[in-house]
Amino acid sequence: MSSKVASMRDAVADLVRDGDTVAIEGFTHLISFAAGHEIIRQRKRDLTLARMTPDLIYDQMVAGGVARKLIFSWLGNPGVGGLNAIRRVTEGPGASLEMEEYSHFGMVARYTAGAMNLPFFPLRSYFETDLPKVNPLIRPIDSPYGDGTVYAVPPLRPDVTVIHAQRADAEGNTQVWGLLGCQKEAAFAADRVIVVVEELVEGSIIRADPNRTIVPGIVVDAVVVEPFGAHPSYVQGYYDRDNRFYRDWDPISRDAALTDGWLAEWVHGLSGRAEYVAKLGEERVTSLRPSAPAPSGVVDYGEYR
Amino acid sequence: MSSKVASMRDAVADLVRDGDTVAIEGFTHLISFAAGHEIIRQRKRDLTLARMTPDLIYDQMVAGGVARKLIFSWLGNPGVGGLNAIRRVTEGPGASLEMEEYSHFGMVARYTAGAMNLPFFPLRSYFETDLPKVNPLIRPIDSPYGDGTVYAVPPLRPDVTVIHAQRADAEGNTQVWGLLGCQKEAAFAADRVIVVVEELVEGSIIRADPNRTIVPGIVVDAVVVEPFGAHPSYVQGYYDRDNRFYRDWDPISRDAALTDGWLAEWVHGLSGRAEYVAKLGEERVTSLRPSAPAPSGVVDYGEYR
Amino acid sequence: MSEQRMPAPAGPASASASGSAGGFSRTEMMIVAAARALAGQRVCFVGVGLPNIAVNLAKRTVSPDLELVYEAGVFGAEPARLPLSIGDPTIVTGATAVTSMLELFGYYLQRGLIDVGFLGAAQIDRFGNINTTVIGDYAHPKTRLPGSGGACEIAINARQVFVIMRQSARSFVERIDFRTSPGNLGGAENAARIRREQGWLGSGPSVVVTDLGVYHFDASGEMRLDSLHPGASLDEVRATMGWDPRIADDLATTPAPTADELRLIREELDPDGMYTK
Amino acid sequence: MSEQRMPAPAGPASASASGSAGGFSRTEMMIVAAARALAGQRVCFVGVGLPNIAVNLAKRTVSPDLELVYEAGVFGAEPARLPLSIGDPTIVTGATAVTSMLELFGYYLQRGLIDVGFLGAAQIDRFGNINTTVIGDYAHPKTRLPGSGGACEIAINARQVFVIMRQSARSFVERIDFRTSPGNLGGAENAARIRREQGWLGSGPSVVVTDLGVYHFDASGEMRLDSLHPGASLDEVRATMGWDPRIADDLATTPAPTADELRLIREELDPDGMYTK
Repeated sequence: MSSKVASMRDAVADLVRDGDTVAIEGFTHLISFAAGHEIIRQRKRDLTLARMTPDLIYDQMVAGGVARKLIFSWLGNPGVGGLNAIRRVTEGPGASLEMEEYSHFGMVARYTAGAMNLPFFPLRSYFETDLPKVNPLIRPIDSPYGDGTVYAVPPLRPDVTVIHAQRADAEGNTQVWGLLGCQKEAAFAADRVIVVVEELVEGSIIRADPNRTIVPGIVVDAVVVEPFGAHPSYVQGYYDRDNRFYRDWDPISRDAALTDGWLAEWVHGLSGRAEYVAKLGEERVTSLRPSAPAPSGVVDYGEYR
Repeated sequence: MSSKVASMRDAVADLVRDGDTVAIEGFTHLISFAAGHEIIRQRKRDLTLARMTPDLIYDQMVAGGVARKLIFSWLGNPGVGGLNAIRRVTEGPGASLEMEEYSHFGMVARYTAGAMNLPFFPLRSYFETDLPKVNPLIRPIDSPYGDGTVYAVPPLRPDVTVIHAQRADAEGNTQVWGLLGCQKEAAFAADRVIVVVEELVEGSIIRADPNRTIVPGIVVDAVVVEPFGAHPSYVQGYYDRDNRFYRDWDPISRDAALTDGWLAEWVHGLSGRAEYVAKLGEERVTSLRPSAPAPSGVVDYGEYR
Repeated sequence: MSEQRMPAPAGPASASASGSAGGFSRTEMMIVAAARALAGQRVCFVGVGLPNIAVNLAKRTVSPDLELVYEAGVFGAEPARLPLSIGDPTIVTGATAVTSMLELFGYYLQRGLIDVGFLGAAQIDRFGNINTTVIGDYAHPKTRLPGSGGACEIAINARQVFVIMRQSARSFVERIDFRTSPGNLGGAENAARIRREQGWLGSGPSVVVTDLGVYHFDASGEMRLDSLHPGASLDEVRATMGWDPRIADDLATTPAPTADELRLIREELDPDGMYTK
Repeated sequence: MSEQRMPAPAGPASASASGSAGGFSRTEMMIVAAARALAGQRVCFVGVGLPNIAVNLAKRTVSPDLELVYEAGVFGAEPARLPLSIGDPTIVTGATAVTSMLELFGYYLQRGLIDVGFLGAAQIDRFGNINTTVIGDYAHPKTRLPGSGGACEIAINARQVFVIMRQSARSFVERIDFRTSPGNLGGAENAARIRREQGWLGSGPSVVVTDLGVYHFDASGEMRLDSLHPGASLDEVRATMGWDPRIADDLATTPAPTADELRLIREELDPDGMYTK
């Protein structure tokens, strides 16, 4: 089986196409800012961006001009405020960005229906809310057992899903610990999958703990090794969430010119993530390392011959 | 938080009631024969027994007279043959055991609907098969997106689910590695849950690797510590499947008198699992240990203060 | 958004607030009152923002056995610090269980295992219906808010819903601009019928804690002021609500924050004042 | 159930079976032919019984990169021994991924990631429709068989279905007693339409390997004998089928098992003869 290891530049160039529906998933944890920046850098256009929480990465991508539409369930900078670049193109009469909105469970259910090749997924949300009125894809469905009505959401099948993970082998067998979000569902739902990892490991490391594998190589098209590729998001056991960055983004993103300047300096002005990390500086990087290790312990699978 | 640790005798006496729907789950792995034997020993009656694969444990329980009905998806002794005690009460004009039959995915979907409090779960199985004709609970449902019909199964909500696991803490926070089957879904779907473990561990062991937890104590009513409680089924890393037992059961179970004799000797004649293990003998037990350890490796969650 | 600190109040409030030391802000009072409302609760779903600090304070005071559930997929979190976001590595390390969000929303929340869902809101009406989606018209909003996140499903499936929010004429409104999360709908009778018919496991909104007081819901399903915070007046309450509020006959005064509560907020949970300034 | 061993055949079969040593049983021939059919396949869903040994033989011979998927929740199994059951600790240790059965059936099988589903059967008809549920009437069966297990969903969702079973007048029948797993239904045209309309990702049955020969499906969706095993005759084939079988114009003779294939079966995979005796 051949290696799928690729550079971020090649993976994005080969696998992300103008007009695609792209999901860079990861719920606060493991958000691939490195992939988002590369998509901006390569000036992809007319993308439909799907994410439960668009977060700063989609604020930057919308500011970078790659997006036509957002599919989401919570639009904000958690604990800080709004996503200001997105607000500029969604508020008032000049709103230009198309929006398709769900709740968190609705988005998870959409990915799950995609991952399971189901025509819909049922859930108890939405009844007596205004969400189905503004999103005609949220539809009522009667239980075939005569016990009432629930709502359904349709499958979400991204053209490309990007997930970040602690580690994978060269075939793309991928392991994650800490928050899992809906990364597994988003990956299985997609046509093409890019996995970005902190560390490339031997297959034997993966196979020593098969219960830890969340995505098998069979659904993965490219493995990109990009340490610190999730910053300012975080990677459990590797680095902390850079809350300072999340706070600093607020005043930058409130001003279109400052935002453009930031993109020029930190995205277009850099060749990739390695330069980004160098520019961030040793001190900042070091300050985000965990204060101490917290080892999982070992379990024994046993040899059975 | 108080300890839920109980003896098998007390757990079964308190939590399993005549007429209950009982699911002893575990797909080949982690089947709680100890709980099944205690239910026979306490002469529970009129149980509806749910399991994907009834396996020897339900053959024994049916022979022991505890069952009124089976809910299942595959009825056999894998690689050996049929379940003969069950065949005696399901074949021919004198069939007395009620049967409700699904496919594997249908059973998993039923537990999942129960675990998610959904009125139904959709799946692509059953179309153009005879299963919906003989099980009216398998019903067609139209996609609300106009793209065809799938089938639905109703939630399965056992009164009691019993799962076996490698380890839990005294509150019932339970960890499993190796085959997971549908134990998580069966536990979350149930009203009452008994967890049987090889080892009782401190909460700190559980919390060192939270991604390994499959069932939280909040849904668990009793924790029973019963080493070797899954024999002749197996526990990954602890002991092997006793294939000899599975083969030996075939001739025993073909003869009603031999079957009764076996139950008298190995169930009614013993006070519990400790005596069963002693009677099995040191040599048999030792022969089932893994030939060598196969450690998972350690991952680091990191301290974040 | 910095708030004026007020001196510890004189009179009954001060008497009951034993150990209250020096002044406290209205935001601090709100957080403390919300935390206290969690006494006796077992499993709490923690929302982003003010609920996050209130629930973490409760776990350190009135409810040490509280199981914190984060929608990110954590059950039994033991955060060593107060996270800025509700997804943070500190809620994972040392937690009891980490699951996919499918399982968290399906097997925990929709299954009915959450005793209290703790939400913030941008707009609320007298029946506890909540808007966190838009101010103004949906297609061309005046203000685009975050949207539901998990709020819609928490409102439907958590056994009880607690709300924490500052009150103002713009937030406590006669008619919310968008119903993101159902409360008591048009009244208790209607809400109870729909919850029963739909098989919802939740019983809807239970407590609303603001910077001025604590509300519960009366038999008609409408919000009723049961406790006024020290330093707040009924005139202030009326001036910051879009309807004429129901007020309990035996209106209480909220006991002021204790020294320990204030120390936990200021020194341990929010030393940078992200939540309280 | 022990079978008579036959001498290595003379003639063309023998010529092509280079390395074939001594005799082999019809069951061994069937397992070997089934394993060879997996050449070039990537992801195989392994059924209980004969499929289990055939797939494990393929991985050791024609298809070393084959990813073995077990419905118990294993992707990329590397079993160190041949398990008696399809759930066994040896399929877990060293595997690529272990998942819940919900995910295995939902995210892998129903999602269309399985190239070949390998099934056994008690009854099959000319269109590859399969019965593993009952012989006789469902309510009062003459013989109660295991039922679907995962077979129904494998038949619907795997890209192709391979079947391995001994043939007899009782198993190759004009009309199966119960349709557990759909094949080409009443014919290829009908089956293709239903598969398209229903959004099924599978294209149905592809290969049937018996103790007498190897069948594929022709344009009408009916089974056609393409290769006869050495030592088997067309008379035997006809005597063990409930319909008049279609036979390829260029009917081949199956190359006999090689010495290596026989050694793997006898010494490594099935030393106790659980599958072959």
